[in-house]
Amino acid sequence: MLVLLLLILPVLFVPILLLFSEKQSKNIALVAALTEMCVGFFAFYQYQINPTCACFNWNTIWIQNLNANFHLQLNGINSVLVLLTTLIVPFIIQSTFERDIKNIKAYLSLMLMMQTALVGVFLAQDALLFYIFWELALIPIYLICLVFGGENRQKITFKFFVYTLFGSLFMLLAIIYVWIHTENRSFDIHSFYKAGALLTAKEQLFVFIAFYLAFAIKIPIFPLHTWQPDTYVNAPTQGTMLLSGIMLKMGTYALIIWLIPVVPLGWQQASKYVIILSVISVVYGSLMALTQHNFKRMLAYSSIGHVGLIAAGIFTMNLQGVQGAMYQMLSHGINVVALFFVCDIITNRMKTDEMHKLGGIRNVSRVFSVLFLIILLGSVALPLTNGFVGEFLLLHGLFQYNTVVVVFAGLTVILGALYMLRAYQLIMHGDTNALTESFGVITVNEKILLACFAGLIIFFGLFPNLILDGSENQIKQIIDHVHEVTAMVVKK
Amino acid sequence: MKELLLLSGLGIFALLAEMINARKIIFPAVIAGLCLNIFFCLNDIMAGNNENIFNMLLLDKIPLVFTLLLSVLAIFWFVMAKNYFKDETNLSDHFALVLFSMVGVFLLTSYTHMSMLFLGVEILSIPVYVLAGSDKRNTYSNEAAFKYFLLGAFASGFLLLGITFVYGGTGSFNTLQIASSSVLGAGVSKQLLTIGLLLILFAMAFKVSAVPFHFWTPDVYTGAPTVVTAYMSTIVKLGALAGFYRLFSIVLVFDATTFTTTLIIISVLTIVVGNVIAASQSNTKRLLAFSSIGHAGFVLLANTMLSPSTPYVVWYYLTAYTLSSMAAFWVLIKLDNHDISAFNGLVKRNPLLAGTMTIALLSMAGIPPMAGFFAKYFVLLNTIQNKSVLIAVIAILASLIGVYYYFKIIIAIFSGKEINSAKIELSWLDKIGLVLISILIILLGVLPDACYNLLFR
Amino acid sequence: MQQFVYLIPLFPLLSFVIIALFGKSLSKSITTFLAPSSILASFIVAVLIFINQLSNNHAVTVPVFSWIHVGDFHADFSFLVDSLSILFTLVITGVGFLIHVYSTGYMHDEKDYNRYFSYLNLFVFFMLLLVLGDNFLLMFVGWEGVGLCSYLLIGFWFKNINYADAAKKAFVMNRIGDLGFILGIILLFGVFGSINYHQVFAQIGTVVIDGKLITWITILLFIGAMGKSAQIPLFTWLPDAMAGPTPVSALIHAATMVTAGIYMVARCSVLFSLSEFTMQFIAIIGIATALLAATIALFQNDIKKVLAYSTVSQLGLIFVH
Amino acid sequence: MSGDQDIRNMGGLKKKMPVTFITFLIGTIAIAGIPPFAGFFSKDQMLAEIFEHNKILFVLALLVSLMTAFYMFRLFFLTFVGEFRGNDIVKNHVHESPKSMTIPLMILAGLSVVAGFIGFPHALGHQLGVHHWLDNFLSSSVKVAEGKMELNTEMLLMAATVVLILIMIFLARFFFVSKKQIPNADDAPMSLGKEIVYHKYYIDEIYEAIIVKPLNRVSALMYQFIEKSGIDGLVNLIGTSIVNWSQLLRLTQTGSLGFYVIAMVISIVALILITVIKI
Repeated sequence: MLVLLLLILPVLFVPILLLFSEKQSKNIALVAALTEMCVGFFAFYQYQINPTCACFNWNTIWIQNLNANFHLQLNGINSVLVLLTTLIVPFIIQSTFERDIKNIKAYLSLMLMMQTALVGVFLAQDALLFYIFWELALIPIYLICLVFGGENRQKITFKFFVYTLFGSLFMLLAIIYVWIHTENRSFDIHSFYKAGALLTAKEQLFVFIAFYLAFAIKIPIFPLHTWQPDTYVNAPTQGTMLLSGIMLKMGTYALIIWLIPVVPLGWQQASKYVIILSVISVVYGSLMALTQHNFKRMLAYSSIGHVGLIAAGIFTMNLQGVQGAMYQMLSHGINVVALFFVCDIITNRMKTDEMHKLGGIRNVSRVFSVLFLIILLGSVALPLTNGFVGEFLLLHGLFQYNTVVVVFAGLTVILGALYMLRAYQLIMHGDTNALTESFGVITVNEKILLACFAGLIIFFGLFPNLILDGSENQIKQIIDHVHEVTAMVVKK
Repeated sequence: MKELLLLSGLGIFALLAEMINARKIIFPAVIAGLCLNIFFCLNDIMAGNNENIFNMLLLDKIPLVFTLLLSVLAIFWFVMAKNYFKDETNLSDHFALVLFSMVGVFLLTSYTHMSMLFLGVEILSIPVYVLAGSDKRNTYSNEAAFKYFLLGAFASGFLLLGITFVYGGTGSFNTLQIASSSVLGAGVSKQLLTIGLLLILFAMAFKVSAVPFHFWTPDVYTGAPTVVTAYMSTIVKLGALAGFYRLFSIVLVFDATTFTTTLIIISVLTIVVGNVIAASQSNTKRLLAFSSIGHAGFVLLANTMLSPSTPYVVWYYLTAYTLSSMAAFWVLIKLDNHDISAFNGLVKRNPLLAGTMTIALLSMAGIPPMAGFFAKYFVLLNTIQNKSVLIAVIAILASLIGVYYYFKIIIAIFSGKEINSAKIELSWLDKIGLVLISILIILLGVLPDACYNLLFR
Repeated sequence: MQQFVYLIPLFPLLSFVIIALFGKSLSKSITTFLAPSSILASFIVAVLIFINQLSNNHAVTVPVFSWIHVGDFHADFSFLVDSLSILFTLVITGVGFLIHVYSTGYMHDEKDYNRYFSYLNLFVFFMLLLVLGDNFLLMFVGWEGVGLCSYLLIGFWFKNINYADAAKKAFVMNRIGDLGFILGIILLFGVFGSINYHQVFAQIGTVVIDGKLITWITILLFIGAMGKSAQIPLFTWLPDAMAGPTPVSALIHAATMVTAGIYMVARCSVLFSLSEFTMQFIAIIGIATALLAATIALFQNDIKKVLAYSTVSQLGLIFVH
Repeated sequence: MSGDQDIRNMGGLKKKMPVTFITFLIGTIAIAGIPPFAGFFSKDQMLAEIFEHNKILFVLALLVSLMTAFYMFRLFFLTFVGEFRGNDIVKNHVHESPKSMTIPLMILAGLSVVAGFIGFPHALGHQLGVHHWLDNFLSSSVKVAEGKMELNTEMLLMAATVVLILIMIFLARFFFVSKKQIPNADDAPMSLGKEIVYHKYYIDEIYEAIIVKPLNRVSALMYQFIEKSGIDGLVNLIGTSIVNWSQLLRLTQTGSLGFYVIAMVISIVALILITVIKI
C-alpha cells in the first residue's frame, strides 16, 4: 500500500492545486511535495528496519493477455532513488517561489505529474510498466520545456523529445524480444533475468545494444549527448533541475536493474566499449565545460562528465563501482540541482548567464558566495562532501576493472576543479562591474534553499553509509547473478 | 442479420423522413438507432451467436466487434457532423448516403462470399464518391470526387477481374474454400488463383490506400469537405481494412509463402512512404491524410504477421487509430483552417480542443498512455514474434518520423504565437463528444485488454 | 589521555564553525580570542598526549565514527596516536597557534577579519586530520582539505584577479598530485586489501608482494607529495601562492602544508624503502627541485618569492634525504 | 611595509624594525645552516647521509646549501642593511609591528635555535635520545646510514660545510653591503643565462604554452568542430535529411490522374513479378 501511496500522492494533489488561486498554488504544490517527501523518508526508513514488509509490494494484474502486472516494489536500490526524487522535488518547487512564472498552476501540476512518473519508473518491477512510466515521464517534462522554456525552445525541446523517444523505442523492441523468450510470457523482472540469461550470446548483444541506446541517450553518454546542453540551457530552471537531477538517473538506474542483469553476456561482450564511451564522455564533457562562456551550458557539460563516470562505474559490475554509482546518483542529483539553482539566482538578477559579463559578486553577497562555494566543492568532489564518496568509490570500482581506464576517468578530478573554479572565479571574483553591482543580497527563501543544499552536501559526505548500507545487499545479488551467468558460459 | 437490417432501415428512414417532413427527428433517430445497434452487437457478442446468412455473410464474433466499433464511430461522426449538415438543403440525402455506406462497411466486415465483397466495396464507395463532391461550389471538392471516382472505378475493375480469375481457378466464391483450395483442391489452377488473389489484393490495397495505390488519398482527402474527410479516414478506412483482413487472414493461413513477401513489401512501403511524405506537409488535412496512409500500413503489417491474436491486434489498432483520427478531425473542423499555423496558441483559445488534439496526436504518435501506443505495441509484438526484427526496426523508425509531424502541431498548440486570439465556443454536444473520445483513447491505452476480455474471450 | 585525541582537531573545527556561522555578528575581539585559543587548547591537549606518549610509546587508535563501508572496503574516521603523528601535531598546533597570534596583529585592520580566521582555523583542522588519521583516505581528506584552505587563503583578496588566479593555480596543481595520491590509495587497497596504516604495514615482511606494484604505489603516492610539497614539476604554484596574506604564506607555504608531503613519505617510509626505484626517483626529483629553486632564488627581488623558492629548495633537499 | 614586497625598495630597515631584524637574522642563519641553529643540524645530518649514499648527489646538495646561504643573506643585507631605497612616504610609514606579531616571531626564532637539536646529528646527539624516540617508529624501515660513518668523516664534512657557507655569507656581504650593489630594474639588459634564471627558467610560460593554452585551444576547437559541426551536425543532418526525402517523395503527388494511373500500373506489374516469379 505504501508504494502505491508513494506513486499516486503527487498526482492526487493536482486537482486540488488546480482549484486554488495562482498565488496559493505554489504553497499547495509545496505541501504536496513535502507530504510526498515525508512518505518517501518514512518508506526509506521503514525499509531499512523491515525490508520484508508487505507494504513495499503492490502487485495486481494489469494486462492479462500479455501477462503484464501492475507491480511496484520498493527495494534496496530504488529506495535510494525514490528518496532522491522525493527529496529533490520540494526544492525544485520551492525554487519557483519569488519567481514570476506565467501559468504557474499548469507548471506545478506538470511537475507533480512528472514526479509520479519518475517514482513509477523507479518502483516498477514489470518491464512493460517500467516502459510506460519511462515514456510517461517524457510528456510532462517536454511540455514544461516547450511551454515555459527559453527562446529557441521549440526546435530544441523537440530534438530532445525525438532523440529520447528514438532510444526508448529501441528499448521497447528489446523488451518485446526478451518477453517472447520468457518462460511463461511474463514481464516480471525476474523472469526477464531468467529469460535474458538463456539467450544466445549474439542475441544478448543485440538486446544489450537496443537497451543501451535508450539509456545512453537519457543519461546521456557520448556521442549521444548533443540534445542535452541545448535542452538544459533552454529549459526553464525547474525543468533543467528535473532533467538533470532526477530524470537522467532513470537511465543510470535502468543500467543497473534492466540492462546488465537481463543480458549478462551482452554486458560481458560490450562492457569494454561502453566503459570506454563512458570514460570518453567524462573527459569530453569536462573539456567542453572548460571552454564554455555560458554558465548554464557549462553546468550541462559538467553534468555529462559526471554521469559518464557513474555509467562507467556501473558497467564495471563490481561492488565498489555500482555502489559508488548509486551514491553518486544521489549526490549528483543534489549537487546539480543546487548548481542550477545558483545559476537561476544569478540569471534572475543579472538577466544573463554569460560568465564573462559577470564578476565580483562575492563582494556584494557574501552568504551567496559561501554557499555557492560549498555546493561547487560538492560537485568538485572534495572530501567530506557527498561528491567525494561517490567519485572515490567509482574510481575504485573502475580501477578494479582496468587500471588504464581509471587514469583517464580520474582526469575528472583535475578538470572538474579547473572548470568549476574557473566559473567561480569568473562569476564571483574580481571587482564588481556595472552589472554585478546591482546584484544585491539573496533573499531569505534563496538562502534557506542554498543552505539546505549545502547542509545536505556535507551531511551526505559524512554519513554515506546511511544510503550505501541499504542498497548493498541487492546490488551484491545482481552482481552475483551477472557473474554467475557469465561464468557458466565460460565453463561451457 | 438484425444489424444489417437496422443500418439499412435507418438509411431508408432518413430518405423517407424528408418526404414526411420529419427532418428534425432524423438526427435523434439515427443516434438512437446506432445505440440500438451497439446493443445488438454487444448482445450477440455476449451470447456468442454465430449467424450464417445464406453462406454470404458470417456473423461471428469478429464481424460483430467491428460493427460495434463502426456504430460507436458513427455516433461520434454524426455528432461531429451535425452542424455541418444543418445548412444543407438536402440533409436527409446525406444522412442516407452515410448510412448506406455503413452498410457497405458492415458487409465488408462479415462477407464469406466474393459477391458480398464486391457489393460491400461498391456500397461503401459510391456514397463516398458523392459525399466527396458534396461541396458543390468548391472546385477542389469536385476534383476530389472526380479523381476518387475514376481511380475507384479502376480499382473496382481489378476487383471484379480478380474475382473472376479466382472463380476460374477454383470454381468457388466462398472465401474459405478459395483459400483452402490452394493446398487441398484438386483441379485447381494455382496460377489463376494467385493472379486473381493478387488482383483482389491490389483493389483492396487501393481502398485502404496502401502504397503504391495511395496516390488518390491526399488529393481526395484535401479536396473533400472536412467532415467527409473525417468520415473517409475513419469509417471508410475501417471498412476497407476489415474487408482486407477478412480475406487475407484466411489466404495467408493457407498460402503464406506466396503472399507474405508481397504483403510485407506493401505494408512496409506504406508505413515508410506515408510517414515520410507527411513530414513535410504544412496543411493539417493533407498531413492527416498521409498519416492515415502510414497507419494503414501498420494494420496491413498486423495482417501479415499472423498470430492467434491478430484479430484483436487489427481491431485494437483500428479502434485506437479511428478514435484518435476522429478526435483530430473534430478539432480541425472546429478550427476551420487547415494550415498548421491555425493551431498556434490553441491552448489559450480553447483548452479542451487543445487537450483533445494533443491526446489524439500523442495517441497517433504511439506514446503511452494513449491507445495508440498499445496499438503499435501489439503490431510490433507480432512482427518480432514472426522473427522480423528488421521490419520492426523500420516500423519504429517510421513511427518516429510520425512523431516529428504530429509534434509540429503539438508545438504549435502549446507554444506558437496565435494569429487569431479569439476564443472558440463549443456547443455542449461537442464538449461531451470531445471529452468522451479523449477518455476513451486514454482508457483504451491504460487498460488495453479490457476490450479483449469483454469482446473476444 | 590518548583517547582524547579527537579533541585536538575538534577545537579548531568548533571555532571555525562558530566564526563561520556567526561571522557577521561576531565582533573582532571575540574572534581574536576564540581563534588562537582554540588552537592553543589543541596544543595543550597535544602536549599532554605527547608527554603521555613519551612514557608509554604505543600506537593507539581512537575510532570516532565509521565513514565509508562498501563490501570489504572500510574507511573510518579514527585517529592514530603514535610518535610520528603526535610530533607533527605538536608542530602544527604550536606553529599554528603562533601564527594565529601573529595574524591578530597582522590582519588587524582587515575588513574581513573573521573570514580570515575562519579559514585559518579550518586549515589547522584539516592539517590535524591529515596527520592524525589512521588510514590513507583520512589522510587524503586532510590533504584535500588543506588544499581547499590554501585556495581560500591565497585568494583571500579575491578582488585582485591575479591573486584569485594564483589561488586557482595552487588548487589545480595540488589536484594533479591528488589524483596520483588517490590512485595510489586505490592501488594500495588492491594490493593490501586495506587502507589502514596498521593493517598495511603489518603485511610488509609477512606477505610477499610484487615489487612492481609497490613501486607503482609509492610513485603514485609520491606524485601526491609532489603536488603538496611543491616538487618538480608541480612547484610553480608555491611562489605564486605568496599572493595571500603573509602569515598565511608562513603557515601554509613554509611551515605546515608543504610538510604534508614529508609527513606522508615518513608515514609510508616502510613502503617507500621497499622500492629502490622510488627512492632514486624521489632523490632525483628532490635534488632537481632544490637546484632549480635555489638558482631562481638567487636573482629574485620579491622578498616573499625568495622565501618561497627557498622553501621549495629546502623541501627538495629533504626529499633527497 | 605597506604591501610592497620588492627588496629593491627596501634597505636599512634595521633601525626601523629592530625586533623583526633580529628574528629575521636568526631565521636566515638557521636556513643558511650555521651552528648551532636548527638548519645546521638538520642540514648537516642530511648532507652526511647523502654523502654516504651518493657522492654526486652530495655535491649537488652542497651546492644547493651554499646557494641558499648566499641568497638568504643577499635578501637579508638588501632588506635590513644600508640605506632605505623606497620613497619617503613609505619611509616615514615603516614601523615596528605590534606585540602580538613580534612575540610569536621571537618564539619562532627561539624555536629555530632550539629545535635543531631534535634532529641532532648522530655524531653528537645519540645521548639525548630524542632522535631515537622517533626511530622507534622508523626502525622497521630505513635506518640507512646508521652509525656506519666514521665520526671523523662527519666532523670533517661538517667543518667544511660551515666554512663554505661562511664564505658565501661574506660574498653576499661583499656584494650587497660593501659594494652596495642593488639588483637591476626588471627591464635592464641582462645576460641570456641570467635572463633565463631571472624569469624562473620560463617554466610558468612553458606550462602555459604546452599545457594550459593547448588545453584551452583543444577544447575550444573540439567544441567547434567535433561537438557542434561534428556530432550535433550529424544528428541534425539526420533530421533535415528526412525532411529532404519527404520533400522529394512529395513530388510524386503531382495531382495528375494520368501519372497516378501509370505509377499504379507499373507498381502492379512489379508486384505481380515479385509474387509470381519471385524475383
